[in-house]
Amino acid sequence: MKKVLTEQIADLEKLCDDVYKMTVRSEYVAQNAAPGQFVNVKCGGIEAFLRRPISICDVDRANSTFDIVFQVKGNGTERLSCKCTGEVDIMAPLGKPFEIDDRYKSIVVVGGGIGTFPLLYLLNSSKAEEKTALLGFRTKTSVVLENRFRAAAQHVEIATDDGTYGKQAFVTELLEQRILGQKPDIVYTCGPGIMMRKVAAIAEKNGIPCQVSMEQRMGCGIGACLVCACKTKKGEDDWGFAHVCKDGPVFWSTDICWDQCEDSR
Amino acid sequence: MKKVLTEQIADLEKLCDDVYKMTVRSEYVAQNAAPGQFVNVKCGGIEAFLRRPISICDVDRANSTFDIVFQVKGNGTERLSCKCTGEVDIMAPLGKPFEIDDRYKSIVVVGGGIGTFPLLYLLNSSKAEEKTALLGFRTKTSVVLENRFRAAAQHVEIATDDGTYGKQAFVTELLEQRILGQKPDIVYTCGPGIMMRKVAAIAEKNGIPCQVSMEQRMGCGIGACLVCACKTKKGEDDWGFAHVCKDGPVFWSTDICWDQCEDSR
Amino acid sequence: MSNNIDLSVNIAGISFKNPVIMASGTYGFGHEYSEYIDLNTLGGISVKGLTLKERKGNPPPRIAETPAGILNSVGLQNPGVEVFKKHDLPFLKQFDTRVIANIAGNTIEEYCEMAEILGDSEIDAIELNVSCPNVKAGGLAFGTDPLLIEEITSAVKRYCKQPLIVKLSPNVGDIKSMARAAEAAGADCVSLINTILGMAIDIHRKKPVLANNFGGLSGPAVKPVAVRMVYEAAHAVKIPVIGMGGIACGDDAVEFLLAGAAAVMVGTANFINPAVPLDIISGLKEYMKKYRYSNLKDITGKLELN
Amino acid sequence: MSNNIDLSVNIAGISFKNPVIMASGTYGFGHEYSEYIDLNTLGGISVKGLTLKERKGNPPPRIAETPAGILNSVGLQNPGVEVFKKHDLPFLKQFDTRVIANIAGNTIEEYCEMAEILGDSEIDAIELNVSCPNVKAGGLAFGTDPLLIEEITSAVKRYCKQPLIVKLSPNVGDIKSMARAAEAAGADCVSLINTILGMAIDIHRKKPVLANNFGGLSGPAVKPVAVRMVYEAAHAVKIPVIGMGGIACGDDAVEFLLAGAAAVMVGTANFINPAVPLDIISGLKEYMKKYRYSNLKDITGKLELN
Ligand SMILES: Cc1cc2nc3c(=O)[nH]c(=O)nc-3n(C[C@H](O)[C@H](O)[C@H](O)COP(=O)(O)OP(=O)(O)OC[C@H]3O[C@@H](n4cnc5c(N)ncnc54)[C@H](O)[C@@H]3O)c2cc1C
Ligand SMILES: Cc1cc2nc3c(=O)[nH]c(=O)nc-3n(C[C@H](O)[C@H](O)[C@H](O)COP(=O)(O)OP(=O)(O)OC[C@H]3O[C@@H](n4cnc5c(N)ncnc54)[C@H](O)[C@@H]3O)c2cc1C
Ligand SMILES: Cc1cc2nc3c(=O)[nH]c(=O)nc-3n(C[C@H](O)[C@H](O)[C@H](O)COP(=O)(O)O)c2cc1C
Ligand SMILES: Cc1cc2nc3c(=O)[nH]c(=O)nc-3n(C[C@H](O)[C@H](O)[C@H](O)COP(=O)(O)O)c2cc1C
Ligand code: FES
Ligand code: FES
Repeated sequence: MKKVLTEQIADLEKLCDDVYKMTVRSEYVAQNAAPGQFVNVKCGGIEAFLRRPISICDVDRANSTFDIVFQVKGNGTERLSCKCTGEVDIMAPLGKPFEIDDRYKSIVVVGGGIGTFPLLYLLNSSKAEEKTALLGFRTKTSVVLENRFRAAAQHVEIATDDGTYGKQAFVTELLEQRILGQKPDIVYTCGPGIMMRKVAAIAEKNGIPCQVSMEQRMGCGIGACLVCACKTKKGEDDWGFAHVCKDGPVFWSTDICWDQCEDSR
Repeated sequence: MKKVLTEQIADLEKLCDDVYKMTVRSEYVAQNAAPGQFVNVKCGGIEAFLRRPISICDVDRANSTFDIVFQVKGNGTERLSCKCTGEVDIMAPLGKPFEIDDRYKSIVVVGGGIGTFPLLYLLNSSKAEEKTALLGFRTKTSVVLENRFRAAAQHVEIATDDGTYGKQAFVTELLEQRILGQKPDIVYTCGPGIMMRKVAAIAEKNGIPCQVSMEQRMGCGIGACLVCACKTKKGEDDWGFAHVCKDGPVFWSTDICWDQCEDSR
Repeated sequence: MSNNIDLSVNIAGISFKNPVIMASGTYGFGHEYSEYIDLNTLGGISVKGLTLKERKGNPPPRIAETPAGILNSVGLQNPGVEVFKKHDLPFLKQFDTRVIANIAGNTIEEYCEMAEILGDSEIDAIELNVSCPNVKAGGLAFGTDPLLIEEITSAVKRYCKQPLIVKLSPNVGDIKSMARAAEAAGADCVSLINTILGMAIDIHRKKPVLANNFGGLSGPAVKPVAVRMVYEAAHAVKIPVIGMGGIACGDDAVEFLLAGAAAVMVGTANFINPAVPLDIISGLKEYMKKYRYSNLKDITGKLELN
Repeated sequence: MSNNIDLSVNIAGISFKNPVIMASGTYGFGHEYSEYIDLNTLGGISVKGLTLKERKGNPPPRIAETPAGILNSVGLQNPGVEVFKKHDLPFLKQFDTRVIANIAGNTIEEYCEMAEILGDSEIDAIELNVSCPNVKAGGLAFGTDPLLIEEITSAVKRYCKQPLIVKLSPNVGDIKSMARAAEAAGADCVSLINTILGMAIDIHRKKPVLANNFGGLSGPAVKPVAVRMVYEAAHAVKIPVIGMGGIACGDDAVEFLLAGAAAVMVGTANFINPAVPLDIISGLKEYMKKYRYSNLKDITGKLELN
């Protein structure tokens, strides 16, 4: 029987401005999680009433801990950013992970903003021969955990919107350039909807399979309440609403009907 | 202009079981409070939505601190009992204090349970020649701060419901005995409604003026919302609803219409 | 003595092992929560609202958080009553718990057809969700007019092989007349409250948070309104009442029972804590132990007014 | 440019310096809060509900805390309209803020008489509280029947020298028809929502917490319901709408303005923070600055549906 977990906070680190990394001690999650899955965190009280979904950023099996990296947006993440000790009440690991397979010898991950971090776990778990990370950030100060990405992938390229660090470019442009050089076996992406849509289009145009990690407002986080709908293709001309928490958050890009999935969170 | 105060918690001490003493640093309250007044504390979040009224138990002018003693009842006091450091958001001092006057050379305070503690401040502030404290508690373990009462009054008598400490008696019996010996100039009382009603009756029968400290559920705490009604006499045969937060919490016992004030909180 | 606590309750001829039933739309068809809690411990499960044909539901976002509550606008996404009967009901019937089919339609005929389809199934009761727009009456919800409630209830009752629960909408001026209409037309039970119509606005996008613009409010925020309506309904009719709206602990459940509910339903609270039904059951037991009650009859409707 | 933020608003011919008005019954007659905040900073104050003669109000407890809200049952304790006029109005008129007289009666005649008494006073507007029981109609609240709203509004309007605001009750099935009835009968403005009828039970005493058994729900809990009703009312009538229900910060106020409110009222939030009106005003300004709005017209009713 699955359980709601009450786990110890091992560490809380402010990475920049409004982005925090929390390390949580959890044998269960460390043993059972897979890249792309998320935890549903109770941030506290009736003020942040619902749990908040946050992707797993990395797992340290040896030490039985996992990391989440989150950005302070509203009440919930605000409260979470104040918990430097004590316990967190989580449901985890949840959702469908990225597909990792020996077939994929060369992989590219494309991350944007806060969406870059779950890709670290993927890079660390993949046994691909060639791993490339293309990461887009707003500005220099928001580029964090770069070293961990460099340790996890052979090639790391960083773009910032304002050119204060790395290339001044959209991360999608990095992807286009990369593909010109060499076609990876798969592209994984996580970030703003508009970015992922573009990534998916580039991958599809080049015949590269692509997995995307979708976001949607959630209720239960496990597939029972049906609120976290994501429009997906169903057969030839039909469509339906899949659910990000259970059928996702990771989907094949070709399954997504992008018209309603872009940025409606 | 009065202000909502954000003050530092200097200390939190568990006195027994479910009773806590909090010391708060506040120049403003230390300078401006009088015995019988209360603070209206924000206990936190939307869970304990309204402020909670807690009487001032004592003031240390020299150190600019004041004490409150509270019992954990529900959500609000529960949260308060976890705040051992940091700040509290209070409105204080509020309400009408006890009348302290040179006329009253000999005073008796009658306290019951959690209601005993505000009487400490009164004893410490009164310049009466003879001060007596009659204190009723449930059982031995709930008898706390006895030393401070002994330092504040010449005579301290304690009764417990189960006789495990002091006399096995109701505190009202202590009062009756005391009055047999010597009639004080005034009786002040704070505690359960049923006890105060009895105290008032005894005092009135003996022609002794008596002040009572009433409780009622509050909204604003300052007299604007009119929710904290207390039925009081108004002229000969008329009555009206006074308000505990502004017209009280201290009333002359003869002003109270006890039929509706007993224990309707 | 204090061990002899009997939580069972009989409603319209169906016995529930305890009065804690999962509210429709919050528990799917039980699959997901069965991984977190033993469904055999539950009094019952009211399944996700069913329609005659599959419904895709509303576009996302379908949920907005509000103070101590949520707004939802799922829009009855479901595979249709036939698929439910074939694929989901058998799963649920593995468990020793009551299964209530919550049904919704746009026309009275649709409701009747669903009741008929479910007639030979193993469901224990039908719950009529009358908060749906009545397409024939120009989109007015069935549940906001006593005459429509009477019409739909008596029509469905004729097709109904199982006990019929009518689930009332709180978006009305006078809940008593709605409960009475259901009773008069032959309902075996009424359940309430469904969600209260609300709206949350994203002030930066200057648009409602929900793609559907409006949604239904549930969770602790609605509890005082729900308790009041359950009290009113329970005192307006003789048939049993199932109460819900914001229940998140045993004490909350006791409030509804005292107000007159024979059983309670629990929805939103499951999202935050999948173990909440067990907490509610044990909270209920503790309360009964404390006051030496042995039976729910000692609680239901025992509220005394001041 | 961003300094040119104009928060003033004209409603029914009265100009308010800003759209933040204190809600009736939560601010007394201004005395108490004047010790905490400069009343000159407020858009206006709607005073404690007045009746023709003094009313003692309901016995205590008159308040119960609920999740993110409160229930109250003050029962219109007030000194009567004449005493208000003589003793309390002069105090309020020292300040540069609008004073709205909230009036309540048991009969239409009472309402009319009060309007007449206030006619030669310095109040800026009359707010008709129609949530009171209509003794002639057997205790049914005036505010739950459009015909009664029309009748009372047009009757009072005849006696009214000041602009007439009709304050609508949320305890209805269709708020639009209530707003339309008020407009049709000559109301200059509608305000909403008043409190939602609720109940909280003390499970240990087995009695309602409130001595009056039932009370009105207010505070953040009701906000989504209030926003929805304000949207509906604002889109049903052409007269201005004043929105309220759970407003506790500038962003909350913006929600109501976007939904169609010309101004807002703030009640329960004052109890927790007497400075909340100032916070709301500055929050509003910040929002306008961020989006370079100079006037409330840039916000009011600018919600686009999805
Ligand atoms: C599968 C998944 C993985 C995620 N991983 C991360 C991550 O690793 N790091 C991170 O910083 N953020 C992540 N997010 C987004 C994160 O959940 C939201 O930023 C967060 O819920 C905002 O909560 P809040 O209380 O701070 O904001 P508020 O705006 O106050 O939240 C109000 C409500 O809206 C919901 N909500 C608001 N924004 C989002 C959003 N973008 N997605 C889903 N729900 C939202 C909240 O959960 C809450 O119910 C993820 C979202 C999903 C769905
Ligand atoms: C003038 C005054 C002085 C007080 N002084 C003290 C004191 O010195 N020490 C102490 O322990 N307690 C004191 N009380 C009682 C204290 O206010 C309540 O015990 C406390 O509010 C309970 O809050 P809760 O959240 O723990 O309980 P809950 O039951 O969860 O509270 C729910 C609501 O009811 C109100 N409420 C519950 N019980 C009371 C009560 N007895 N009086 C007023 N409101 C109540 C709460 O304020 C809250 O709004 C005083 C009350 C008043 C009116
Ligand atoms: C996400 C969600 C979906 C719901 N779907 C249905 C439904 O399909 N049929 C129905 O009758 N009620 C539905 N409801 C209403 C609940 O069954 C219940 O009446 C309401 O949520 C109040 O209870 P709660 O506060 O415990 O959640 C739904 C509620 C939620 C939150
Ligand atoms: C204690 C209290 C007393 C109230 N008295 C009145 C009243 O006399 N007349 C009236 O029209 N509304 C009265 N109201 C309703 C408020 O004016 C307002 O409509 C309601 O509280 C919703 O706003 P809020 O959530 O900001 O409090 C009262 C509300 C409270 C909390
Ligand atoms: S959040 Fe409930 S189904 Fe996804
Ligand atoms: S609490 Fe508002 S008047 Fe006393």
